[in-house]
Amino acid sequence: MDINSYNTYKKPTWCPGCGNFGIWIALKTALSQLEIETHKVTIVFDVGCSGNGSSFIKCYGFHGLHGRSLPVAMGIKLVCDNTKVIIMSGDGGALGIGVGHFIHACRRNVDMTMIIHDNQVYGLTTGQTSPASEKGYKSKTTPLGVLEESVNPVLLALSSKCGFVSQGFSGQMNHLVDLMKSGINYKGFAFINVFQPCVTYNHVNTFEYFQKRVYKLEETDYKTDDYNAALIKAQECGDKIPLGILYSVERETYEEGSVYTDLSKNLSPDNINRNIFELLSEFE
Amino acid sequence: MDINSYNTYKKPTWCPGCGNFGIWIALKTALSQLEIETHKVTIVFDVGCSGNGSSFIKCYGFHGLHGRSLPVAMGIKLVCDNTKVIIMSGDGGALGIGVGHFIHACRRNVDMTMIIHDNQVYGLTTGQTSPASEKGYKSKTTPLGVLEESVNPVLLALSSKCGFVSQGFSGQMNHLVDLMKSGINYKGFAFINVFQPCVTYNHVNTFEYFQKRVYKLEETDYKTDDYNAALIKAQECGDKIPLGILYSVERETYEEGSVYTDLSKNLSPDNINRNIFELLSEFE
Amino acid sequence: MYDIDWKIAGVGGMGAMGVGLIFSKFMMRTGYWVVDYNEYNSIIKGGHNTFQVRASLEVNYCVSSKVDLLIALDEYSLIYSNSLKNDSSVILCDWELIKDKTVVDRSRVVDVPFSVINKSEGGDEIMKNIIALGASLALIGADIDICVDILNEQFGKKGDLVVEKNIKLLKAGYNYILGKYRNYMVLFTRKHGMYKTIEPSDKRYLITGNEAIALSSVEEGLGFFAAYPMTPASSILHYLASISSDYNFVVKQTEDEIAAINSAIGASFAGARSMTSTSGGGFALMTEGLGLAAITETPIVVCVVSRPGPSTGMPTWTDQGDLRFVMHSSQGEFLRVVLTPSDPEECFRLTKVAFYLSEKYQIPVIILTDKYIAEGHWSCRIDLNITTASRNSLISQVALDRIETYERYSDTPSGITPRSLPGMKKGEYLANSDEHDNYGINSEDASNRLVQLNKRYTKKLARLISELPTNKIYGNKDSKNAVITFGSLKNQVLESMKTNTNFKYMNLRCVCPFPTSEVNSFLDGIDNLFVIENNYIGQLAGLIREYVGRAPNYQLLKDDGRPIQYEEILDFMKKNGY
Amino acid sequence: MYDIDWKIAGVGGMGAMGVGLIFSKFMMRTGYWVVDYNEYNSIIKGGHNTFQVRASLEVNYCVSSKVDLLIALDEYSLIYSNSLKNDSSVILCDWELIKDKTVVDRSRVVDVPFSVINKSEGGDEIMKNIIALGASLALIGADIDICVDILNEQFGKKGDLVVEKNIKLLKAGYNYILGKYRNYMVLFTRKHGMYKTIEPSDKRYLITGNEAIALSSVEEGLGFFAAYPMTPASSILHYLASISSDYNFVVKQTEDEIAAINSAIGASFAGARSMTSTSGGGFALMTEGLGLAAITETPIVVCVVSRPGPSTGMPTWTDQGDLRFVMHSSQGEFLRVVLTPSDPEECFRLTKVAFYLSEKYQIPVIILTDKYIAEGHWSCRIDLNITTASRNSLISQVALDRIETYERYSDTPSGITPRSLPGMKKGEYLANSDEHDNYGINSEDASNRLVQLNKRYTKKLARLISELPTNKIYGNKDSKNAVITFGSLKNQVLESMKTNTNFKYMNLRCVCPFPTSEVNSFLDGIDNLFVIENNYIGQLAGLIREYVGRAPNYQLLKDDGRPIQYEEILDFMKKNGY
Ligand SMILES: Cc1ncc(C[n+]2csc(CCOP(=O)(O)OP(=O)(O)O)c2C)c(N)n1
Ligand SMILES: Cc1ncc(C[n+]2csc(CCOP(=O)(O)OP(=O)(O)O)c2C)c(N)n1
Ligand code: SF4
Ligand code: SF4
Ligand SMILES: [Mg+2]
Ligand SMILES: [Mg+2]
Repeated sequence: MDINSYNTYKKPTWCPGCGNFGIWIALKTALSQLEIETHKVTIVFDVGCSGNGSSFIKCYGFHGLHGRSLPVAMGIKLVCDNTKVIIMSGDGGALGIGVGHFIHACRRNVDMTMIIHDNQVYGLTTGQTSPASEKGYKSKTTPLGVLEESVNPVLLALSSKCGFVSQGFSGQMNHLVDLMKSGINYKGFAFINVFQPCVTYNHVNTFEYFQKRVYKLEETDYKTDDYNAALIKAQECGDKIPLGILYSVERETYEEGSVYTDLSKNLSPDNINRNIFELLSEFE
Repeated sequence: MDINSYNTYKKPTWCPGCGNFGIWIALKTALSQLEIETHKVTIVFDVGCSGNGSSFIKCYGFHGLHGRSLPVAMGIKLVCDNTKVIIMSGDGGALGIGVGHFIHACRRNVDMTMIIHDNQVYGLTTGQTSPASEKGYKSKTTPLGVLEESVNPVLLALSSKCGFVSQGFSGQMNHLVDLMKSGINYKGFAFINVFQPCVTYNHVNTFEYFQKRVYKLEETDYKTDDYNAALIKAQECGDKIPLGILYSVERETYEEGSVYTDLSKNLSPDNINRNIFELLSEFE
Repeated sequence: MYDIDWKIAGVGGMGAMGVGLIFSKFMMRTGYWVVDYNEYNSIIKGGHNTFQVRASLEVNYCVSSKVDLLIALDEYSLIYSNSLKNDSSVILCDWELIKDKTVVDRSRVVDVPFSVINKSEGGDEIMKNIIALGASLALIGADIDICVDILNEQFGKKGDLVVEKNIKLLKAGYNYILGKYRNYMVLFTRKHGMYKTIEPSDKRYLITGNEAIALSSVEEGLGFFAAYPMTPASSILHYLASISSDYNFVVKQTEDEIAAINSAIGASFAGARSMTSTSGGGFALMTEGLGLAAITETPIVVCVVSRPGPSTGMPTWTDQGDLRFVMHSSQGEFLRVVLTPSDPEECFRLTKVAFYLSEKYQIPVIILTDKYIAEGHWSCRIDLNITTASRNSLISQVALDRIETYERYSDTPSGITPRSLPGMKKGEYLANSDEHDNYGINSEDASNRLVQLNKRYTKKLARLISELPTNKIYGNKDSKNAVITFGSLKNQVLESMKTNTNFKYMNLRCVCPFPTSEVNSFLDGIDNLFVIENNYIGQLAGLIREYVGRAPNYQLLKDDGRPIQYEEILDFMKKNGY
Repeated sequence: MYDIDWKIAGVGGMGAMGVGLIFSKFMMRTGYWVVDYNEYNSIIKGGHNTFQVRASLEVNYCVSSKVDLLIALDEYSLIYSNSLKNDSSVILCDWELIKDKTVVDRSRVVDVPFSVINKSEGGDEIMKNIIALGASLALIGADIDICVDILNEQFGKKGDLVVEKNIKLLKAGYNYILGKYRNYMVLFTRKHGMYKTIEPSDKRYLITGNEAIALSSVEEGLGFFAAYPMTPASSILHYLASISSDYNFVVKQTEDEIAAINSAIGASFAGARSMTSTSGGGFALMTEGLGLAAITETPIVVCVVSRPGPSTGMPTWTDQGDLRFVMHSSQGEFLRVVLTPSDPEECFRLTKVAFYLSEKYQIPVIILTDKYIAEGHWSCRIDLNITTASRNSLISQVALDRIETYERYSDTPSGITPRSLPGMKKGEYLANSDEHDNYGINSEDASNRLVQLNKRYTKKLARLISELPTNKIYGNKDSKNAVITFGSLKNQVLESMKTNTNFKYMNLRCVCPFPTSEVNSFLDGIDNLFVIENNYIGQLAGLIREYVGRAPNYQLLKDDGRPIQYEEILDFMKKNGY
């Protein structure tokens, strides 16, 4: 499939050099390599610079409320088997206002793929501190430096029992494409944290910053099925930053667990007007 | 101090045998042993059976919204040095609707003590599944068993960088009193997860259930300052359940980090009407 | 015409509610019209519960403030003895348990030694209520066979032993009266009228407003339901969860109300008929989602079951204080419908209307009820298969194949643009919370904005208005006195109209869009407008002033958590000379 | 009287906004009344920005739809050439960059080769805007010394090099005109009027509505501020964060708006004056907290800066669509105040009122503004030290020591009960979201409920009403035509009244509780009511119908994200014959 078939009439409006371009191209590439046609994928976007991407990708798109992309995605997936569901969110939306949904999505394990555009800053609202900003990070809202420890997204996902936890970098396109493909193919809730430098507002976590620090787990003898090892590996986020799959195991999905209801039977025009006669007998 | 000095005119309305009685007595005992007078402690309650306790403890009490006890507590503590702040919440309030605030409170490290009444069920709303309910737990809302993995509160706290993570049981009063005292004395955000059997709705996680499984970390050679060991210990929640302090280290509190503002200077009647003349010069 | 007002009261956990419902059912099965009302506290055990039933041969609408028979399971319950209706009314209690024997007139008391009987019959502590039920049935002269049937059904799942024990206790209570108080029974029935079993002329069901909404949604093809528990809305969630696997739809208890409405919107976007339910506090968290549904033009049905606020307020009580809140919540301006059914039967009907309108116009529809009708039972007829229509406003694959490019938000004469569903070829589009163009793509252009506003609001409204449920006029249509209410108050007004017919009456079952022209012509030429509401500031009166330009001459308001009683309405009218 | 309408436009990132503000400041410093208005998109770079300034010797209120001088930083910006005011108006641009030379009349163009100059002077790509500024100053005949001062202040923090570079470019632009276009300058000033520096008669400041609210809150003793970023409210947060350490109060960017309002309520409970700010979407998440503040009687000030909805809507644009939303949000019924300042000066004053009323009556007070006044600058006088009062409705330790038991929620004649703060001996109480008794302890009792409702609502309201800000009447007080608006629309109406004085005019700065008697007497005996609103359905008109029983004869509504312009008001009045 031509990756341009995923384009809309609208050209991206991100700042020149923004890390979102890399994610955008990687996602289109992954979809095209997986031969998922535009009508076979639903992408739920958060509000943010990441979410502005909703206007640049042709698919069934849903650009919802800030922090609420996961619940929308779950609603879609639980009734519609017929589509791949991908969530694209900023770090603010996913780990700040929406972190509750993230915790519950991890333990719920609905078959969807979540990609965080982790620029460690609030981009669209012009550069405030985000929960992923490093301790001490200075911004308009924390002029003397943020006092909180930063959220560690991969550690949080692991402790919430996510079965597929991984990390990518928008500066490493091919690797990111592979990661997305693995995530999309994973049966269950797959989480990909993508470092996405914000060239306009984040002058700490730049392309160079990551280029210097990242390394690929695939190039080490790291095993991806050892939970405790993953918990330890996930803590590496200083001088060395691991890219790749930190943890991947098979877990029963939510849908598999609820086989007693065929989740996708309710979309046809015919099933209106169920017969509830039997139900009424209880109330006689 | 007499523990009855913490009583109000209202007698507890919990079901006979409820685990909340134990927590109630333990807290009053801990406060009295620490000689914290009724006007020197502010307790913020969630809504739930746990929160109904707000009517039974004399202190500065705040019985707020379901799931929002932590933000209220933070607001109080950041402006008022003059009071100990304790949060009492159900597992539903703390780990369900309010889990986002919990994550952020852990990494924020304001000097407060949070006690979860963990009955693994929604008590006050008559027995629905909670995020802490074990996978497969059957209730009115999950008649065929809940499909999600349960939240592991201590693991979650650890991964969110909480500096004091511990676990108690309302059936072990003395131990719980000690834990509460340690938590209240800890400088920073102290978290105590308390197993609190709900005798009316939770017929799985009963007093006997816990009595059979719990053991005390103090009675083993467990060290409380090893983060990775704590991550592993926190996963013990099956046949053996550790009680006591899983992790305790010194961390700079939020208040210590923000010494540049004296957080409690704004409560006096005198400081109204600051002079903003200098600020205006920027706008000339 | 025979009727009876029956009440049972006791400490929470004594089972007043349980046997109350059995009594309701018994009366309905034996041919009576039944309505019941319960009160309980926001704690699990302890506190005080009451369950009151009115049963009669003519249609009835609500319970009375007076009772013929009071069952006091404990001493505290004797406070209700001041509500005995007349000198044939009696109190049934265990006189031994009453410490202060001066609080009631001993001659009113039918003493049934619950504890002694219970012990001698080997009952459990919590089974005294069944003895009381049996005794009360004997007292009114009823036959208990049908009640035995009900016990069989009710406790069948718990095993034969439980069933037998209950039946034994029921009979023990019954026989105790026949043995010891036959004269009392004779007296009671002579004064009160003779109970007899009637063959009902039609099929009736005893259901609550919440059950009616749930049942109706299932019939309407509900595909996805998500909610977070909240009194007094929770029983919708419980009921739907209990049948979802048999009827093949998704029920999800979400982590909060935000997730509930957002996931329901997601499921609706994917094509499922979706609903959520909550009370005011949960609705507060849903307000942002409401606007999301509106701007993306995704259908959604939201049930709001009111309880007294502000804030946590009085969780287990009733009021009508959320009217303006549900009408105006969420930033910006958009079309929504607010339906206000008055009883379970109307809950059933209007839920269908909600799904129909919501899907056809691709808008949020709110069903606003209150604790009073949500948890009280009414015996009522349920018309099956009055389903409004099949799916609406969807585009077919065939149609998509035929067009060049699909424009999900293109302007149409009706304002409604058929929507595609994920998986349909050539149907891709963006559902966008930002203002958008025909494709759903962000647009900040002024003229596009006006086109979209006009499409979403003005055009749809023009067509919608003719499909809204209309409001019946009751009473003396020529009267110069007009009473208006909304929602559940209809019950008490209609009950009061059995006595007072000095007015004409309209109950609004749709308050938004406001039925301006209907109300206008209803009020045309009247002398006096009476507005009655179960809230503190009179929100409906404000709406009438706003839309019809008419201020009430008389207002009856009450917001102490209890429904306004029909006797209060009679007094109110009388006090004002009508 | 000299005045000028100046506009700069360019792609986002070209710095149109930056130099626009410098121009505004320059004009104010040189003695003019200034107001500016900007437009930008909800993306970070790219998109299109405009910044328009109106400066004049007499007081002015808003920008015009016409300009005297348009600076087009790029070709797209030439679309604004259709808004040139008259034949003395000019376009300043780099003619080389314009591909399609036919779009504008060449004779209107003052060609300044930004790129060439920039290169030759060693400027950075983003500094063309400064050249344009210099050129425009030359064109209007201004002296640039004061502008050099401003650059010094503005860029001082960035180091001497940056300052010097900017000054050099400013001068280059300036000198280019003096060299090449002196005749044009002469022409422009001859036709347009001669610019001259004036010694202002009073001290003026150039501030936005958001800045005014922030400054005022600091003066009022703000102790705690929590917010979550949201356009167009964010600059309140930014500004307060930048000064919090110097002025010793807490500013917290919370994880969401729910935490923002709840933590502010907590801080207020502990005794700090507390505020939060947001836009409609964030306010949706705060609605539940509003009721919490109300039932616990904890003071709180909430700023809502409106932008067009529904949902995410148009984040960087303006409207007045949230009026009913902020008035009715949160379950149940409670007293709240909604203030609607019209400009930065009034933002400053009413923020003081907000803190005063909120603390005195222990109620939530909302300040409702919109993007238009929140982010636009007005030159205005700021009266310092008009502070309303010291702390209010607190109980002292001395008083506590004197009483037996403290009853936080006891009924008082005023409805206001003094509150204690954590740490005070004998002041313990429970702030309870459940309905409660005098001590704050849960109560479901009917009569207690009515006492508390009466205390919290009716009694407080009776006293509050006399302390609400009153509304001035402008224009011809004997006119039979009355115009009513609220909030920011005052600017355009007053501007239009410079031309049309055929009516009398009232702008509401407090919409809730609605000033019924004031509006009533204002409308008494009029023939025509005109209601003008920046929204789609006319919410203020609805309020007037509801509270005063008067429907508008004419309505002007607009909700495309742009403020209604004063010329539109003139047209509207004229069209209707006034
Ligand atoms: C309820 C609500 N609060 C606030 C906002 C304003 N807002 C829009 S995007 C955003 C955060 C953006 O940060 P992030 O999620 O990291 O995305 P990025 O722009 O960095 O990609 C905020 C706070 C909103 N849209 N809705
Ligand atoms: C916004 C909101 N949603 C729902 C509720 C209803 N509610 C009250 S308590 C509660 C949960 C109780 O469970 P938990 O927090 O575990 O406390 P417990 O009763 O078990 O102590 C819920 C859902 C509410 N008060 N507010
Ligand atoms: S602000 Fe940052 S994240 Fe947003 S588009 Fe620009 S570079 Fe990218
Ligand atoms: S329902 Fe459970 S948690 Fe609540 S009071 Fe009863 S036993 Fe305790
Ligand atoms: Mg970000
Ligand atoms: Mg619980």
